[in-house]
Amino acid sequence: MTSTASVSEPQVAGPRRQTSASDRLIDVASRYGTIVSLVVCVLIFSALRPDVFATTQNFLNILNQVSILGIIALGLTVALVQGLFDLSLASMATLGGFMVTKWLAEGTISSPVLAVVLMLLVALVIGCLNGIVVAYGGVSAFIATLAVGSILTGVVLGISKSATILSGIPDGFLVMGQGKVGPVPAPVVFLAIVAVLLYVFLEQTQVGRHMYAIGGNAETARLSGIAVKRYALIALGISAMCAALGGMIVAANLGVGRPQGVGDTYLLDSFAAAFIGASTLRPGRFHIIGTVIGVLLIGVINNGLSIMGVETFWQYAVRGMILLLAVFGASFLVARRR
Amino acid sequence: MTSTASVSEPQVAGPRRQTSASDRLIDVASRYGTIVSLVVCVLIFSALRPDVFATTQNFLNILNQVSILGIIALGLTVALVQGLFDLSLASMATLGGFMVTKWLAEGTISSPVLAVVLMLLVALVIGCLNGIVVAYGGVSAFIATLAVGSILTGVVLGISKSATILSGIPDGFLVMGQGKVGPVPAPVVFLAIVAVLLYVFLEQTQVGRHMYAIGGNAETARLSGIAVKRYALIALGISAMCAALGGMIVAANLGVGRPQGVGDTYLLDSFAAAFIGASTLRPGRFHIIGTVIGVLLIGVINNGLSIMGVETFWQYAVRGMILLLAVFGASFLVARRR
Amino acid sequence: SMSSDDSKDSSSSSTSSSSASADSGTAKDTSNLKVGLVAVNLNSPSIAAIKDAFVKSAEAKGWSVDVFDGQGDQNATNNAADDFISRGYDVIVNNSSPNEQMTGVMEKAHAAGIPFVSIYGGYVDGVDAEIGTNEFVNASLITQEMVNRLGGKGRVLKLNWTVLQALRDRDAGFHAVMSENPGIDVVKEIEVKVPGQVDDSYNQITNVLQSDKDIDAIWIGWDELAPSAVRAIQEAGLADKTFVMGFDGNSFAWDLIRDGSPYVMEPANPFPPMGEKAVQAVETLAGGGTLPSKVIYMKPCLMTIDTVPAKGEQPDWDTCAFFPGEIS
Amino acid sequence: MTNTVEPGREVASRPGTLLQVKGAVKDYPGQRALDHMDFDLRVGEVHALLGENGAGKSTLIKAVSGVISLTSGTVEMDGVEVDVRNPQRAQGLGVSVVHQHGNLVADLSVTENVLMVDGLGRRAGVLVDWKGAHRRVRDLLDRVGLGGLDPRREVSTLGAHESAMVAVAKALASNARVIILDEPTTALQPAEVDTLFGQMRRLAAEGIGFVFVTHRLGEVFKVCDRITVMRDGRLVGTWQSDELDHDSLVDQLVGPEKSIAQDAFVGGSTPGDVVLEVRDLTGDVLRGLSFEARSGEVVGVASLPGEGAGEVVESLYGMCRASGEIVIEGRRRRIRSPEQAVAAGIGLVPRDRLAQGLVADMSVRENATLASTRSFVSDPVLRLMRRGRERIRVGEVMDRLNLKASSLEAEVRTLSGGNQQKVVIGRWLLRRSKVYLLDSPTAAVDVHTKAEIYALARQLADDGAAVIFTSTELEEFARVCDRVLVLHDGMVAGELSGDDNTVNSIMRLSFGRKSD
Ligand SMILES: Nc1ncnc2c1ncn2[C@@H]1O[C@H](COP(=O)(O)OP(=O)(O)OP(=O)(O)O)[C@@H](O)[C@H]1O
Ligand SMILES: Nc1ncnc2c1ncn2[C@@H]1O[C@H](COP(=O)(O)OP(=O)(O)OP(=O)(O)O)[C@@H](O)[C@H]1O
Ligand SMILES: [Mg+2]
Ligand SMILES: [Mg+2]
Repeated sequence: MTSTASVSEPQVAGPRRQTSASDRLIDVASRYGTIVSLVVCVLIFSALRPDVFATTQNFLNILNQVSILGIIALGLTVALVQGLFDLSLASMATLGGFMVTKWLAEGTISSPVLAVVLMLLVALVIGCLNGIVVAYGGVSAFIATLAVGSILTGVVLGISKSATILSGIPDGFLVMGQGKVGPVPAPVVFLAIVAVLLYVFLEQTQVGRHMYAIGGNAETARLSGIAVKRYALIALGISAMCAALGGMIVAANLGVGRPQGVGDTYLLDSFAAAFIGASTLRPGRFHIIGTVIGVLLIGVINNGLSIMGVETFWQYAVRGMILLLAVFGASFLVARRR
Repeated sequence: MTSTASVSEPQVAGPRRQTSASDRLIDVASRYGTIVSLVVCVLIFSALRPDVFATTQNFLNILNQVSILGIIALGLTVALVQGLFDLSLASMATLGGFMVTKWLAEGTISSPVLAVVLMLLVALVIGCLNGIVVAYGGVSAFIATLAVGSILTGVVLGISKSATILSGIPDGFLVMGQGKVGPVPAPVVFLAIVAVLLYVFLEQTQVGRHMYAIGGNAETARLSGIAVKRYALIALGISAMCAALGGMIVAANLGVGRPQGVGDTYLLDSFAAAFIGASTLRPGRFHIIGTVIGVLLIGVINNGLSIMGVETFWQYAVRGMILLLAVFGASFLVARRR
Repeated sequence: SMSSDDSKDSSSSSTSSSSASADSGTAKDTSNLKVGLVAVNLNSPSIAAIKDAFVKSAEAKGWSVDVFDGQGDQNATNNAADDFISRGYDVIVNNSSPNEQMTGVMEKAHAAGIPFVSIYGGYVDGVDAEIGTNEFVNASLITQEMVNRLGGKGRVLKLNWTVLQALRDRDAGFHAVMSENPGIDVVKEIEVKVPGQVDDSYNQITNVLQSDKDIDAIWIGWDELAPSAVRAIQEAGLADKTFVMGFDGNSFAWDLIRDGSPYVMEPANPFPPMGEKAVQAVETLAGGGTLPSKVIYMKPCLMTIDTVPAKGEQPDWDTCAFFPGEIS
Repeated sequence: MTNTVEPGREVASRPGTLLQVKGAVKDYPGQRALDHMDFDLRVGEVHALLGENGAGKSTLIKAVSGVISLTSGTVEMDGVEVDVRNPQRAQGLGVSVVHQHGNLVADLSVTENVLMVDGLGRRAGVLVDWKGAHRRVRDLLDRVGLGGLDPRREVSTLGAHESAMVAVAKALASNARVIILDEPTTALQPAEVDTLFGQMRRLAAEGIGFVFVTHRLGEVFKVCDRITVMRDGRLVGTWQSDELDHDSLVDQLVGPEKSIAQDAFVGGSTPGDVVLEVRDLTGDVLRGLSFEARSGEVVGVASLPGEGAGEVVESLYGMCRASGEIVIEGRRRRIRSPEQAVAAGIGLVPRDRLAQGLVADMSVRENATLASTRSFVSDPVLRLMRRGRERIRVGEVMDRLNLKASSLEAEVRTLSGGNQQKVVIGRWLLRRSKVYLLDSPTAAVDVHTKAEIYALARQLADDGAAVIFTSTELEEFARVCDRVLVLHDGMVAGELSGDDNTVNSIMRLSFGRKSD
């Protein structure tokens, strides 16, 4: 049995032979389909309304428009990496925006920073509860988070007695949604921070690595000694924190604490963004850069169509068609590949 | 390897050894957890409000109230058997209800039966288009149906100019939602018919069994010569038809054709019902009887809480908690089982 | 600044307020204004009616109007308004978003010297002109009419969704009247679940009527719930006993009134004239003038089986009756 | 790789060529899986298709059965060129396959699986005729020696060997003229293999042609008429089976540049300290099992299926509930989960590589470091992964294991079976495990890699670990293990070592008979 040691081929033997050109084209198209769609959309809108669409101002505006969706969708991405659908994020966002404004308006907490941090912690706890139900209760994340979402909806309505918080919200909080850093709106800054943090978290840290392993094959991860269950808590905790952050930025931007409906606007779109992302660059996997591209695609389509003054019903229809084309372009080629 | 020929013991078949009593208890609890929860809910509500809740009249009322959710959720179940999330069912339901009332109110079609059948065919075609995008375009059903849903929303808004249709709807159509067969409301009859048809379809026909095969392992099904792609069309077609039927019954029940929001009401609840169903009787699998139980559980909770006069915010919260308990009871035991 | 007390005056004088621009001393050219109109959701027929009227009337004056539809996303709506401001539009018009949620936008508009005109957004400080209706007053009047129809005695069921400010105002009107009418028994106040309001209201009313047939009237916060209420009443066999009243002015609700269903009356808000009125306000403000009142309350029309217009037609918003007393 | 022409020895009774593949080429991105491959199958023969992992056997089979389409080349049935565009078409042509992976749907009943290709049969035009279906399936199960099996049972409740036979029954279900079996015996027990071979010969006599893929060369000479060997997607040659013997076949398989030491086991170094001590292990089957394993030892654990060997692995690794004491390097360890087992210094090379051993779409590097991420983090707080260090350490270990992969960043699913197995072993080397549980590590692995794995098992022990080894191929125990514990009815029936360690004595003990 010693003879194998003598085999001295270079360890890293490249692909056996050349890939054909068409193979490579398909590969590229499937990875970059959504990005190409994004670029094409930008080009078309720029060509049609160069004066309005293709301005720095408008690009900042697009970023501003998508920032909340982006923050929520990025958190969701962490949960989806492990295959966990988080449907509680809608009411989590509502709760986040409402509770902070309530605390600040009623003076329970006077420091906006403290209030925001506290709310993030509350969200983390709720997200972890989601995770406990999923990991230790064995309930599918879909139904667990749906149920928890219903509970949260009830809690906010109960606490608020359905009343919107209008006055007494300090400027120090509003700046979170209305402020600017140079020319860049504050929500965009938050989006960038969340994107970078979660990118590093998922791609560069041990915990992120383990999450991808669990998402890829939970049984293998378990047999490799990873404490699989714990990671559902972390993932749903992060997802909840991002949702709450998004909700707080909405509240700061609007200057009111609404007791209902804040998050629902973003629920399906955040899933859409993450799923678009999962057909980008690394087909079949959820990842931060993909989600960012998905969010931008949705943002550019919405902004472009509304700048063009397209009628509302056309906006819905065209948006659906562009989405379809963007993802279709990618996946069609992947499917043909086998 | 030559000596083995002599071994002639009977093949070891069947479970290795006796199941222990506790194993069997766990098994029963996990299969019947949601059913037990349903019964417990009924008993509690009956005890608290015997005069109102526990009446034949009210049980028919509950059935009537869940019938539309039920029809939509049952259709969705067929799609979920193959792992296909159908998010277009919300706008499909809206489209169904609106188009039929429009045709009938404007006299484009004078026969209600004809209009309903035509609408079902339209739904079938749209569902099949969903299926084509998913199966042949390789787009994930989630994003494909989301996009198609957006297109449909746009189409209804465009056609309706956002206006609701109320007058000119013939009684022959309204009977679909308001009629009775003996003491049984027409929507309940439709629910029963859909449930029986889809039960037979999924459990007792070759196509249905193939769907389960595909849901269990699509690659194996494909290797076994099942024309896998075709089944996505069938499943999403059925799902779309059920959604449209549900939408038409809504329209007939209230006598209005609404251009938006009809189906959205049922979107998450129908998923909830199907997921509850998937933790009933056959843990981990979507099936018709399970979905029926999920629908009933949701219906009983909603009705019971409303009859008890519980405040709305409590209704949200308690509903979430009961859902959690119902599914938790089942799954907790399953999880412990390994 | 103006308090909302002034508004009562303006509501009665609103028909004549269009001449206000005349007194402006430093008149600017208003012949080709660039208006940015933001709407939170143009799917709503009333919001769309306001927009259509505004755009039509503005374009008749040679202005250009850019419309943004937030499709339900208030945050995106605000951002769009900010964007209009930074792109140098002459006027920002808010179509139906609650103004209290747009204070940040107003500040930016003022900083840029741009007037902020609002239609049906509820008056708050910082609005240069609010064209709307006084929901508290309207609700009080129509609720009183309900009491009158009941002869001061009866059992009433109320459904509302108090998350929206306009609906809270109506709620306040309801309670104000109820507190003065001890003969009316409010059986139950139901907070409707939104979304899903149409189905929820149907189910909840059905559940109530199942055990309690002695309901004389149902008060609903907005007329989207009317078909549900009507259907639940009919199904309970109470069509001859129980009546329903609501608010807003959707055409399908008028259909119900016209058909003699249990839905008997509502104040219809004059959405199309609001759009036109807003154009006049914009013209005044952009021309450098001032309005006599920042709040312009428009008068709704009372819709009953006697006053409801023929199908497909609009009431005569200027001359229609509001108080039931005006009818006869 | 010299003679592609096979000296004709035509038998009059089976003249026809049933299936012929000419010049088959299949390109995958980055790789050519088939390279002008030729193959033919005659009426009534059993034809072995052999080659190392990744040689292209499964690819050829998939091309013939319509699962994939060829880049170029032709397929002929009865001398007529056919277009096998999809599996349905292949079935129409009478080709039936047991694919290597994914042959059964675990959620469905035996009946539904067996009749998946053929259809369940209908009653009254629409509804499934369950009675008839079960009856047909019972007959088929009878034929493959599973007479007592209830066809209504869910496949997920079957043992591995039962599933394998059900898969064969599924292939027999349709009236096929060509039956292709891609490694059907991997999970089979010897007796079942014989049952299968009996069926194959019977059906071959009726004129059906079999293509049979296996890595167990003994089986080849037992049942096959002809042998085709392929390497790197190309044809090496086709022979009558009596033209080759075991050694010459191995030479053809591995090619001229590699050679395999015939006698792998040269006896271990003298065992060192006790590393693993198991006392009174009691579980579902086990009834108070005690044994120890020393550093430098490879200890085999053998039993009939379900009689304890599997449970030893599972309970040592915390995958099932068992009572008893586990002591590792003198420390008593509580092992209730794999996490605790890993923490205690145990590493598992699971039987089902794809389902339990690998994250298929992660890279070699990431798979290898999965159990030892902690030693690559930058600091205890941020825990950034130091990829550079990972690459170096994984590179070292994989060098040692002689891994063949296009790069350490290649997705592990693109590796051949044997190389995938090395990645799993490498994972535990990186973790510096003290006890290795090798649970059938050579399943579905080619001869050459098998030899490498035997050597690795030895090497792990020589490096100071204790190795627990199981296998479904009994002669492996003799090749690798210092001693073998044979379990019967949950207890040790005997321990074999040295010259006693033979297939026969293992088998005798496992049936509860004392060794002579
Ligand atoms: N879908 C695929 N994409 C890319 N490469 C593939 C794919 N399927 C197989 N290959 C490659 O094609 C080659 C032949 O694979 P194949 O499965 O036919 O080997 P095999 O002879 O059956 O090996 P084994 O004995 O391990 O089953 C291998 O190098 C494999 O990595
Ligand atoms: N004929 C045989 N005689 C002795 N041992 C055998 C025989 N066949 C297989 N074995 C041994 O059986 C073990 C694996 O069998 P298998 O995994 O199917 O059973 P098990 O693991 O005990 O069952 P389970 O996994 O259901 O608990 C190996 O150690 C193998 O050596
Ligand atoms: Mg193979
Ligand atoms: Mg086993």
